[in-house]
Amino acid sequence: MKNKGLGKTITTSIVKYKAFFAVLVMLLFMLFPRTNFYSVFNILDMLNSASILMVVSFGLTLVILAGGIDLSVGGSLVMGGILTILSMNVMPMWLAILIGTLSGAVIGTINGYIIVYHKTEPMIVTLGMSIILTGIAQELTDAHPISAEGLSFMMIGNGRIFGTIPNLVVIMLVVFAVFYVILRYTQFGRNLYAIGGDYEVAKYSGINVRREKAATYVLAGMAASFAGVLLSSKLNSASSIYGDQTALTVISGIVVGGTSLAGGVGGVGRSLVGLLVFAIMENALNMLHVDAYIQQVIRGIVIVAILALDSYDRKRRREDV
Amino acid sequence: MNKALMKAVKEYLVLLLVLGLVLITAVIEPKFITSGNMTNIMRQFGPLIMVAMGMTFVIIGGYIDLSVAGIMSLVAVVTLSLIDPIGQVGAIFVGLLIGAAAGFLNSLVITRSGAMTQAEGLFISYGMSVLYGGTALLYTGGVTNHLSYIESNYSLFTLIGSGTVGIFSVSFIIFLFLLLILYIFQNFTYTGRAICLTGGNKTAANLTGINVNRTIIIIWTISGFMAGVSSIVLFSRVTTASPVLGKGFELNAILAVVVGGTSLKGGKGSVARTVLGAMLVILLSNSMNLLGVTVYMQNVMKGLLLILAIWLDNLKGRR
Amino acid sequence: MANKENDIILTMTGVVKTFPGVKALDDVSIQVRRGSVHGIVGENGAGKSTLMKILSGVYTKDKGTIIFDGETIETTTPHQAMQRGLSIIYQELNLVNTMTAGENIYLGRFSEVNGMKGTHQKAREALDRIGSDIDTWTLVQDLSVSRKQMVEIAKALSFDSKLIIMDEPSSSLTQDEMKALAKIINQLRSEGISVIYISHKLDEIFDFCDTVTVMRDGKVIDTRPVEEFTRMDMISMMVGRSIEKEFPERPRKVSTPLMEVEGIKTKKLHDISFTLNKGEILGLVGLVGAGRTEIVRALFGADKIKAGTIKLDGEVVAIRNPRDAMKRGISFVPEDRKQQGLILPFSVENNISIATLKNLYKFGILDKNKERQIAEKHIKTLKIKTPTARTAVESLSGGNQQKCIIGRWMEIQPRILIMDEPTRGIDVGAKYEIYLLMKDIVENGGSVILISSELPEVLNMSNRVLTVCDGRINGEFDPEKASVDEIMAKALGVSVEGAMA
Amino acid sequence: SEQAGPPTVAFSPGDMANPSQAFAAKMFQKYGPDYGLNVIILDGKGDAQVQAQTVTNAIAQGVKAIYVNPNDVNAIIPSLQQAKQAGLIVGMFSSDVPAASASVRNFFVGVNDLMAGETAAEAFKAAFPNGAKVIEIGGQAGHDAQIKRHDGFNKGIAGSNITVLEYQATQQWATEQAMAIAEDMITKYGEEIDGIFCHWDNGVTGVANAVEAAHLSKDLFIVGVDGNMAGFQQVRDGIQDVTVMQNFEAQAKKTLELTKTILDGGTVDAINFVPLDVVTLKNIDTFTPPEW
Ligand SMILES: Nc1ncnc2c1ncn2[C@@H]1O[C@H](COP(=O)(O)OP(=O)(O)OP(=O)(O)O)[C@@H](O)[C@H]1O
Ligand SMILES: Nc1ncnc2c1ncn2[C@@H]1O[C@H](COP(=O)(O)OP(=O)(O)OP(=O)(O)O)[C@@H](O)[C@H]1O
Ligand SMILES: [Mg+2]
Ligand SMILES: [Mg+2]
Repeated sequence: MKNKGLGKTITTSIVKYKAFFAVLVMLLFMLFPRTNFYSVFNILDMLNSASILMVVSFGLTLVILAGGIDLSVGGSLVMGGILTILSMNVMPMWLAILIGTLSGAVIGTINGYIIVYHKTEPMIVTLGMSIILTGIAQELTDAHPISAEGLSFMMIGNGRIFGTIPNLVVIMLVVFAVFYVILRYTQFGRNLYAIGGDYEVAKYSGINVRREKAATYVLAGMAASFAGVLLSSKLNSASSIYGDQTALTVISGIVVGGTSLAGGVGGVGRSLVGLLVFAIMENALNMLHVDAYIQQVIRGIVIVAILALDSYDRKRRREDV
Repeated sequence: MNKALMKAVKEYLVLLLVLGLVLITAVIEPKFITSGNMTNIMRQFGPLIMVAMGMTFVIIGGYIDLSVAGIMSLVAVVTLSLIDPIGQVGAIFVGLLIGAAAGFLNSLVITRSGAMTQAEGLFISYGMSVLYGGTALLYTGGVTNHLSYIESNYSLFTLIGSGTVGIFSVSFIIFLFLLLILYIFQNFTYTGRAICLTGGNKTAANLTGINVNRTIIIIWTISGFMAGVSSIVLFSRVTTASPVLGKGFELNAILAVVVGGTSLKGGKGSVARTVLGAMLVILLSNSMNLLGVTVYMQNVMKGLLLILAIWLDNLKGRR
Repeated sequence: MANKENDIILTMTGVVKTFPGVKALDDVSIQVRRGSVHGIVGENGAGKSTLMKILSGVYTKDKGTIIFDGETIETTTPHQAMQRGLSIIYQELNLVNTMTAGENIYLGRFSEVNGMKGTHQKAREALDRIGSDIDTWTLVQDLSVSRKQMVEIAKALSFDSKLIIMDEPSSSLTQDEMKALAKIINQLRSEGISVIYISHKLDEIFDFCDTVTVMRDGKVIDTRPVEEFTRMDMISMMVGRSIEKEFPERPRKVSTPLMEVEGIKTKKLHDISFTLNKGEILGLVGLVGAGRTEIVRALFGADKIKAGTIKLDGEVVAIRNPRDAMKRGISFVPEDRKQQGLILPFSVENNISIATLKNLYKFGILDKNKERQIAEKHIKTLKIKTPTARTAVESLSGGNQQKCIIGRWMEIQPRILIMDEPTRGIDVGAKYEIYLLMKDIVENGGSVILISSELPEVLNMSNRVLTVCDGRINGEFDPEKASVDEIMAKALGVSVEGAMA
Repeated sequence: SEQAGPPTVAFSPGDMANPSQAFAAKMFQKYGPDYGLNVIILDGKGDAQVQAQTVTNAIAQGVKAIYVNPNDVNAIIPSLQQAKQAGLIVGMFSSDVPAASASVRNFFVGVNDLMAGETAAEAFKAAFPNGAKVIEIGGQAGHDAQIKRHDGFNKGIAGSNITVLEYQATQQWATEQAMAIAEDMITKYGEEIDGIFCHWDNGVTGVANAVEAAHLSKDLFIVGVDGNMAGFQQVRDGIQDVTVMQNFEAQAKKTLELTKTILDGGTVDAINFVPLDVVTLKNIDTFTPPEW
């Protein structure tokens, strides 16, 4: 009976896959100006640069899917890097990396415990946590950047497989696959959709909501601190200020990708595309030599426009039903 | 009664902790309680409380405003640049107008797009903050301006920044005046109640005749306006307007509101409590500075305080 | 049936549960036989849902013992309860809107049924079993309320349960679905599975149940085989006084047209035209999802009107939002009280005063005493069970919450009162009071538009009935003359012959 | 794709929101044409990671040279290594890489912030031959300039009888934060204080306001770093006693000049210090007033 016009179908799918279309439009647009945008080097470089925030986003996506939010991922990222580099002086590198990565798990456990078991507002608890972590990181390093001795650690973040594909891109894809499988094919992953969709219902359906919701914070913390390890390896340095913008940037990307802040809808694939939007945009703006201040204005407009479009889409559907 | 005592402790734990801190500071560092220091506290309090009072309304209405920092820098650079062409009164007027207009623009984006949840509002206002900050940079080309570079008279700014009336600083008087207005507005007027109801349940409020969109517009506009006031008070005080002025104010304002005891769930809260919260935030950093605690540890303390406040809020809610 | 010990599946003795300010359960004892359907009835706030939530592990009891299937249960969680063989359909819909119907049915059992494919296969089987054709891949948010309820039923049945609790499963089922439910319940009984059935619809209680427990004020009043009850004494036990009849005398004060609706179009409605007269109760009949709610939402300004006009007293009025409607004396009791009606964390008095809030300001200052008086008045006349006027409305039972909303609208003395499922989940005593209120309004020259899925209610109260089908008004009936079959056939959109066949 | 016209070079400032770096960027764009170079600006946005990206982005764009004013010297090394390998001329601007990594860049032009700190220390030693008690107010905790100015200052006063009563860094390079710390320190130490070293001239503005409001009986010796408009004005007004000036105009010109030389096949010195100027009321009129 429903007689949707073709035009409407197209609009609807553009709105639904807006991040994907944004990527497409930008890619098409960049065909015209004379830049080196379409060079293997640049495309790989862009992915390489984006991969660290993407790793953060995969963990954070689980938290958001389960109806939470984590503003402390920047802090976990910083701690991961700092602890790895600090430990490397006194123990083998692999152990240091492990410690760095696990630091995020510890942070996530504390977040999860306070948020889930004491039913507190995640936004504020993790905001508080991020402030605390900044303080601890500054204390640990006296607010100085620290760097690792020798080159082996640096190779992880700067090496290339077969001499072409950056290690970081490969690592990011592996992490992506792990999280994709978790969400798609495990009981735990499916439960997260239920928890985010309706917490009470999930609880009444016999899902161990507390444990699983808390687990998302642990995973997010771990992904973030692992990303911190990667970042420190890429920059051969760790510092208390690396995480300042991480949470807001990554969450903007996740939302742009189409994971709902209300929980229950989305996935890591969408987050990947969402972060790609920003990666391409930043790269293209630099390629086009756009003034730094105008870039900031454009960035603001893009964030607002895409988020507003997302809300508008939901409003439209609300009124439809 | 024991139970009543417990409840009171829960209600006022944050306050008690800070009182404890004040006592300890006063003992270790007697200069803490000198009148000079009290004047310091009063001055430092001004810019923060303005933003925090505006933020209170946004939080009661069920949102969080991250755009205040961007608004503050925009207002500061534009106001300063206008003193020469249109005079100080006109500049202040335009500055406040820009603050309110920016808040109004936020609310338009929010109401037009139908962003009804706290998280949606949070991230939209974050984008707006990037936008306002970028505009301020664009406007000045990244240059920091100083009151003394201008040619016309800027006595009003000097008055706001360092003038006193009796023992009170002028900024404190401005604060008292705005507090009175906002307190009455919140507790006794229809719109004040409408804001709470909107924060409690937007759909139901709309279906019972509350003009929800109007309410949303009002709270964001108040917040933008108050950020504008804060910006002018702040740059009068420091006499320079940089395009990054106001950085970090959004966090401290949220801290003040939450520590004061306004619930982040929306619907409940009060500007009077926020005054207490802002006081605590300022006292904390003042006493930490006096005790020689590093900025690193101050961060740790702030974060802990925030978590403690939210945990207590939740205990109160559950009883 | 022999009265042996192992014939009892569930024994609860001396169960007590207190909420702040309310003793929700006071020494409740109930026994449920294996393979029987045990009805529980009682007024709003009697404690029925609370008792069930203790069984299913949502709440913990303060006192008392529970023996389920021979095992004494001290504390339990929803998960443990399910494992023991107890499943429950909660009174409030209990599905994840953002997930598919299939995933909802096997929520939390993804690995038990071998992933996504198994989930949908088994869910299909579960839905087929209750004769429902719902696509397991549809998102629950796209289903109508009645279909959601069917998914819930399928979900409860998909467990290997020994006892299934149904807390008002039928509050918005269509008649066909109702018949399917009846069949399922009979089948469960024959399989030796016990059912606890809670409903305010006494017809269902008499149709389905073997034994019935009547509760009032957190206490068990009596438990008897259903044959030993008459309808009237069940009602009087529930309300604690005797009630003569279920419906008051139909008001007969219909006079000149008050509102004329012409050619209204919205996203879901096509060309809606009708007239509402002064002193009239106008009933809207239709299946859930037919568009009744949309019609009244459009009249109230809650949805955008794309075309058409509304005339009040012969004059065209523009109603663009609820405030416009309220200014013209239109008021609206929505169907979903928690999401659309109440500001849950606010007090009873704040919730009652909202609609007239503007009038409570003298020189811009709120008159709090007056607000309190208004609330107290409605608490008294509507018999709202609440510790105080300052209690948060979220801690009231469903029925009492509904009364708060009604009280709110009574205060504006509406010319047109729109009620969308006003008695859903409301006990008989309270229902009767709501009917009297409706009567009162029309007898004072106002009008009522009534939407209800309970046909007897519409037919007994309305002066005129419109049938709604697929976003259109397709019929008009005089309920005193037309037969139920005729009206239903029209609402279903089939010819009379088709419906009879 | 190779473009006709003048060769393109890129400057990556640490943060265009920082006035000094915005000014340096402006200088590059102003003088680029004089050396036959087309300069593009790639903003580091105050973030070490973003800045590393700007370097690889510059490689992708096929520029001839990249100059970096690093947010974090160590963090920029890996990407500079890539740039060097890709055949770009790499110039460090204002901060140099550690000696061990000297091979990642062709040259360094600038002043060392360590030297700025040391120079500030010298000013105190000169003003207080008999020793003094000072307060140090730092820039944003963790920033390269803050760290180096602090370390340099400490190095400079080591062994002298200048003592630091207390050191407190700010959360951001924000005037009001410097002001708040100054107020609190004056409350705490009052007349004990002989002077204040604040890491940046715009911070000094706040410090000076605090000092003025406190009505101390003696005149405090105030030193800042930058030598910008605010610093000059304050020195002229007698509020600030010394500003340690880094001349961005000269630094930019020198950088462009070195690039030109290399492009023309010449060789250049690896380390090119542009001297820091100590600006006081006495010598202020000998300097060109800064434009930022
Ligand atoms: N979570 C709660 N907190 C406080 N009080 C509650 C809570 N749940 C129920 N109550 C109170 O317990 C009493 C029993 O409520 P319950 O929901 O069990 O009634 P009911 O018999 O199911 O009513 P209805 O027919 O309206 O569904 C009511 O007075 C109600 O206000
Ligand atoms: N049979 C169905 N299959 C799929 N979706 C349906 C079906 N029936 C209804 N829906 C959808 O579910 C939505 C919500 O149903 P809801 O019960 O709110 O409708 P309604 O218009 O309020 O009903 P009424 O006014 O008749 O009570 C409908 O608007 C429709 O989009
Ligand atoms: Mg119930
Ligand atoms: Mg309906």
